[in-house]
Amino acid sequence: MDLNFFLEVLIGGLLAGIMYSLVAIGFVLIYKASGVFNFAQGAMVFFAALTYVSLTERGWPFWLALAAVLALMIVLGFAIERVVLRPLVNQPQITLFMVTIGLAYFLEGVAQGVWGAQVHALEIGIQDKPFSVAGISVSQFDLFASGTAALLVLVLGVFFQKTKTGRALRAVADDHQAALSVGIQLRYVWAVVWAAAGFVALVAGLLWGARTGVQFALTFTALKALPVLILGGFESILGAIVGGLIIGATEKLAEVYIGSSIGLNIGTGIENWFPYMLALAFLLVRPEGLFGEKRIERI
Amino acid sequence: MDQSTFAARISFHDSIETMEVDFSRFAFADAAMVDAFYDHIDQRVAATGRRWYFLVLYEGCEIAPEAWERFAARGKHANISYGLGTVRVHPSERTRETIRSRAERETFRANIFDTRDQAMFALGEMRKRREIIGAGTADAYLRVQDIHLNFGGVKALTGVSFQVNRGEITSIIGPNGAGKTSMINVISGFYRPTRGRIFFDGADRTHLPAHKVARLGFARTFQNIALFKGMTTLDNIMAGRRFRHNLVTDALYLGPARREELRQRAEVERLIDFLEIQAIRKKPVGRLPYGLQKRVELARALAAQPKVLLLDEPMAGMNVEEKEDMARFVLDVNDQWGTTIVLIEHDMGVVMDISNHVVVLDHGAKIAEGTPAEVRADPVVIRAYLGVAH
Amino acid sequence: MFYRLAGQFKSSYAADQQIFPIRQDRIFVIGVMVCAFLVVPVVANDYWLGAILIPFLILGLAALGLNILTGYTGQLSLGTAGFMAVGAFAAFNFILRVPGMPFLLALFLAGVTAALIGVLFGLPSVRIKGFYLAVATLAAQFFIEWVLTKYGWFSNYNPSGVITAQAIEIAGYRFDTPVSKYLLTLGIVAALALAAKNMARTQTGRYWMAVRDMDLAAEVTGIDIVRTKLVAFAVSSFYCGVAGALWAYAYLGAVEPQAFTLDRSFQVLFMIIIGGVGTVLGAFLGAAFIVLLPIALNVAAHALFPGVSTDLTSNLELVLFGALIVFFLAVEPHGLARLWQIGKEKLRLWPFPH
Amino acid sequence: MKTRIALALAAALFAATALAQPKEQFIPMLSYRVGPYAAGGTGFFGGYIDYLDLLNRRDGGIGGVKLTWQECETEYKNDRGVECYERLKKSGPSGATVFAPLSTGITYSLIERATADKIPVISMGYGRADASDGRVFPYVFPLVTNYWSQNTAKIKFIGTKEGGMDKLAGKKIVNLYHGSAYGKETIPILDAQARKYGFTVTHIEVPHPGNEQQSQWLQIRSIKPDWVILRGWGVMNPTALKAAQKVGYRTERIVGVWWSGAEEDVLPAGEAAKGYIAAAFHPSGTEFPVVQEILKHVYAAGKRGNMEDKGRIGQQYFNRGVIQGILTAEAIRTAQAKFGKRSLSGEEMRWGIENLKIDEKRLQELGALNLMQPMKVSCFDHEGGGAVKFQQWDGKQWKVISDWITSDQSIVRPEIERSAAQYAAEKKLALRDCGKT
Repeated sequence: MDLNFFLEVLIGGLLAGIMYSLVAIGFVLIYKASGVFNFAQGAMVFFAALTYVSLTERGWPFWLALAAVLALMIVLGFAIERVVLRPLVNQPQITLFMVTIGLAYFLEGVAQGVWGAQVHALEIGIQDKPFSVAGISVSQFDLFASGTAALLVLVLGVFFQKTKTGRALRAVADDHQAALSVGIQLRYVWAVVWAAAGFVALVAGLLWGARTGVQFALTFTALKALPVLILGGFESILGAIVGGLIIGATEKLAEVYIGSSIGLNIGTGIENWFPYMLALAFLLVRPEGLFGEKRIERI
Repeated sequence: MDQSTFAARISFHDSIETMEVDFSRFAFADAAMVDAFYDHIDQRVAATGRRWYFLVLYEGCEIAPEAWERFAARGKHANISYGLGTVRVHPSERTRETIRSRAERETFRANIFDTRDQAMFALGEMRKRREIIGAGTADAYLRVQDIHLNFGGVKALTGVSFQVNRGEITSIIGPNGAGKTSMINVISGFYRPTRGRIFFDGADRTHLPAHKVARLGFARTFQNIALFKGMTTLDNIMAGRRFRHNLVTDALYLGPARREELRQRAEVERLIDFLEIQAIRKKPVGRLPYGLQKRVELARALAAQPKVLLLDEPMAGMNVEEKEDMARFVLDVNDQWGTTIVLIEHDMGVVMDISNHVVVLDHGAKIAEGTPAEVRADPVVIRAYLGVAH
Repeated sequence: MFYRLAGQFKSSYAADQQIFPIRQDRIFVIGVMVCAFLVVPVVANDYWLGAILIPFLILGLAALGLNILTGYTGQLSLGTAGFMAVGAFAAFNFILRVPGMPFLLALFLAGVTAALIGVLFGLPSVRIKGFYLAVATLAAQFFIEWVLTKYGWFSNYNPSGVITAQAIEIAGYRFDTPVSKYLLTLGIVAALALAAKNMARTQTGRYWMAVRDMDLAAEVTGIDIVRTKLVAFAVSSFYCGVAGALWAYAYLGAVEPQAFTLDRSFQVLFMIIIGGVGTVLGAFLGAAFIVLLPIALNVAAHALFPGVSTDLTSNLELVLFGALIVFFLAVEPHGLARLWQIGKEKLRLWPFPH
Repeated sequence: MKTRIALALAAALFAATALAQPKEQFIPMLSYRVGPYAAGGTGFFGGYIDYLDLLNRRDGGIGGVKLTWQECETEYKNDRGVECYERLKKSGPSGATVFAPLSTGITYSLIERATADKIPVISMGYGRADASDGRVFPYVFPLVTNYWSQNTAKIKFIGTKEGGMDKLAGKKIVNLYHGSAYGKETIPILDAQARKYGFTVTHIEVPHPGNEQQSQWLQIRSIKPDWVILRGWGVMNPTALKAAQKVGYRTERIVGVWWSGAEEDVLPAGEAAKGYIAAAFHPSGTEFPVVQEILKHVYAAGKRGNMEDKGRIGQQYFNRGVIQGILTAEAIRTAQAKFGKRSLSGEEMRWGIENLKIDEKRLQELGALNLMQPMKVSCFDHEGGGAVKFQQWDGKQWKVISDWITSDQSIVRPEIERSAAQYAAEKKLALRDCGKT
């Protein structure tokens, strides 16, 4: 086995995993605060990126477009809380989950209806070119993406720790009832958290869009985030990051090494299910996920 | 010391199945003397070829320290080999303590009385109970031995032992957080104890999963009602019944499946009549008032025709009238079917009224047990309930 | 007025344990069946039979299968389409490789194959619950899709990986017209729906629902949860497998593994959520809603926005579809079956509600 | 409004036995304008409809018969496609003329139905390659070039680039394919050619949807192939080009199929796409007279065509749609010559397609010279063309870099006949005798 090649696969996988984590964080934020498994996160990624790129193509400067999309995502967050979540308080999780799929259709239709079905290039000024470190080539774009992800986690961290709203969010995540009893506006918190997820979607959309182009397929990024979520737990941002790293690295290593070692042709495309199997095997040992809290079943 | 000395101290009262052993003012000087006495007893009993209740008179009996171990071992052996139950009269303070601590460790009842008459009366009660529940021994039906239960670092139960006799109503009481529900959960197989063992009908069943425990003849209700909320009263109770069924015949609903369903339905209807819930048969239980839900839950538990019924606060949250109804049902169940009942209850009045035996837990440990009267008078229990620091 | 229980007394448990204890319900169901078997084939044209009713029935069957698992047993699954694919490809191979294989037997075996695979992928449900389980069933979805695409054997080495359904022949009769295919599908679906209803109202179904409502209580009631869950996985997958085979044989005629993607799983899940979780009727109401709504929207969009570009109308359809789903779930989260039930209760009291 | 919807619903859902309007020819459009493949769908059906619109506006239809059409949204889904087919097949005075669903899956599902209903299906550059054997598939026409023909032309192209087919021996080619039935389809043909010419081919799968290709391209880098054939679909294409850049693989050495060769496939990759080569059975561009005519008659003077975004006129999918329009119209003309200038039935249309002949002279008249290749369809050969051009992306547009390169029918035809015969055997079909028609 060529060690350099192995390391390249490993590092490439870890960095790819960060890209998955970016999407997964959006899921985690919403699930943590409102218990909703938001399948529309992929559609939000698409919606945000398409709106951004369409605005810049119409001549808007970078910062203005960014601010406009951010504002739009915040409005969207509040609108979703008002129109979708509020009537559905206390409904079963599965109903809420299906509602978010309906929401995904809605956002996809709006995005393509308003901006058209055309695909777009998105240049964010960082080329996806390799540079060499000790004989191992690493993509500068991937490093940039990882840096952005780190920054994003940092921003979210500061937001949760330092701001009043952030603390309220954490309180809600810990205990809805208790948070209510100390006077935290649950609805406000939900709206904020959806807006925050919108922000995360924008960041993920820009990075994914720069790599694959801004097109409908951005919605598929949600699928990449799912195994990360099972592994890392639905309620932990740290879990989403670590889960992403593990999934990214193992799926790449599996694709390169396992396929060929079990006698299949190389490049067998096991990447689509391998992460799920991995996560599944992991869950069997630890049903609460990597960072989820073990629940004592009481009765 | 010769055999005639021993023989004089032993008498058999056939009419009340009792062997009276008189240790009063007897001095066991060493282990050999213990052996000699018990060899004699064993011999005598073996000749009868049956089991006996023991009435043991201790007054003034002296046991040399070096003979204690022997005495305990022989006594235990006797109990296991041919005992139906033991009552003890007026042991010395030291003997009393020793018996109590052993009883605690090995989960038998101390049954210590001050006079022979009291002991005889208790013996009568024991016999009566055994008659009610039919043959068998008054040995522990359910025996919980040295149970420890930890959640992570939290100790929910520490070394709890007690026993439940067949056909009796045993109550577990204690302040909030004492570990009562944990105890029930351990018994029903829902929690696996960290340490300790559970015997049922003489067999070790510590490690059985909950559904197998249930199939042994255990049924229970829950503190926070755990009904199948989406189902009707009828379906809830039917689900509690255990009968042979299979997928294919159920799907076809022909012949055997249909007959069996109807037969079971008839059984369930009897329960419905017994608990007076005819009117809510077809109602989804989720929408029933609390008191009725409790009753349906009892019905579901009874549907399995359990040998042991575990009730976790069956009267919690009820008004006086509902409580009386429920207490009546519990007693009726015990009376009509001889079902052994273990019950957690907060209402001391109810506990004292209907229990044969009471076990008191506090902070995960057993602090007392005995008859309702004994427990009520126990200063340790009073302290625990009043929360006085000790 | 007509929906009255007065005067209907049950004198035996047998009468009370009937599949439809209320007389009007019985009459209604019989009426629907007569209509479906006798009137529809005469009245409906090929378009309705071949392009709407057949897919409606088949997806209704799949929804029924998922409802057994998710609605009755409470195990959320996103692998429905995967099990449908197993059914379709199994039926194809049984008929292809076993000479003289009767169609109905092949259909049954396809269901059994799907059931076995379903049990296999249901095993994690022993330890995993809720959304973790849902996401875990995606492993089944993707793995099955991959295997069927990867290994040419399953499609008899068709270069496109597409299986072309053989003609349906039962006892020498060829089912090749929309009417005959409709009747065949209807017969199979009706029989399986009846079986599902029977299972649901006997001890098998009570065990499922007990596990759904309170698995811990079910266990201490003596119900073997593992067994119950696996039985539900098996029955559910059997239904999905048969639905998948019918999808290939009675509807599309040619399918590729990509006909059974995650989108299809979501579609079926929508059917039971919108139709009503844990009811047989709900599966079919939901299927009708989900099958008909996009078509109706498509037809209506052209009429509603005649001057607007088709780009926009197509997207509007999607937007409306999403919005209607959100709206509907917000208004009646318990689904169409609940509405139906409420309607019946109202009718029972009408015109004197007090 | 409500009544209008109700009427429309009723009209669409119940048998559309339209009133006799003798001078109309109805063409159903199974289009898709939402979802992941909407970019292709809007372009293709835009070009298709705009060309038919051009004939109506400029010529008053074909032979005095006005062309009519109706769109039905399939969302690129098989079941929706079948529903649309059933909904539209009886529309128009003489029923639907020809279906062109632009989806392999839908095509498969329509084959038996269309054959039974006697309505032809044109699957231009997709669908069943073996349907080229018209003896087995009388109603299915994979016109112009099928996947297999294209693939042999591609190897020929690579051969010329290497300086002759004999130079291929010992070369290494990677076939990077989409993890779907479509993606796998050329594997056997490539293997056959590898045996024939002595090169080695490694097949690497990219799982759907293909928005992450890290490991595949690292493997490609370690293999160091001389050429990479990109058999992509949708988002897989730009991602592949980006990933190639990331591992430093030269884009001039990547040859895509035509589903990887539209503007939509390279634009998102930006700089990384420069130099990339793709096969095409027609070039992009607005310089062709027929496209100019469309701009003039359909779009000029504030009139509205089917395309929302006029900037996309002349791009790959649009031009492909135009070619679809030309083929449809020419087939109608051919059939009208035989059956008269009236509304044609599907069966008559089938005859028209099967006897379609478009030579250079006719292409000149149509204003489509160099846009498409001359064609001759026959009962025996439902493909009718088989040649491919190659074009290279210069960062802004596609530049044609080869002449028409013909396919290697010595490899393709036997494979088609073998596969078609297997289908016929499975279905117990008798071969049509082409001598008679």
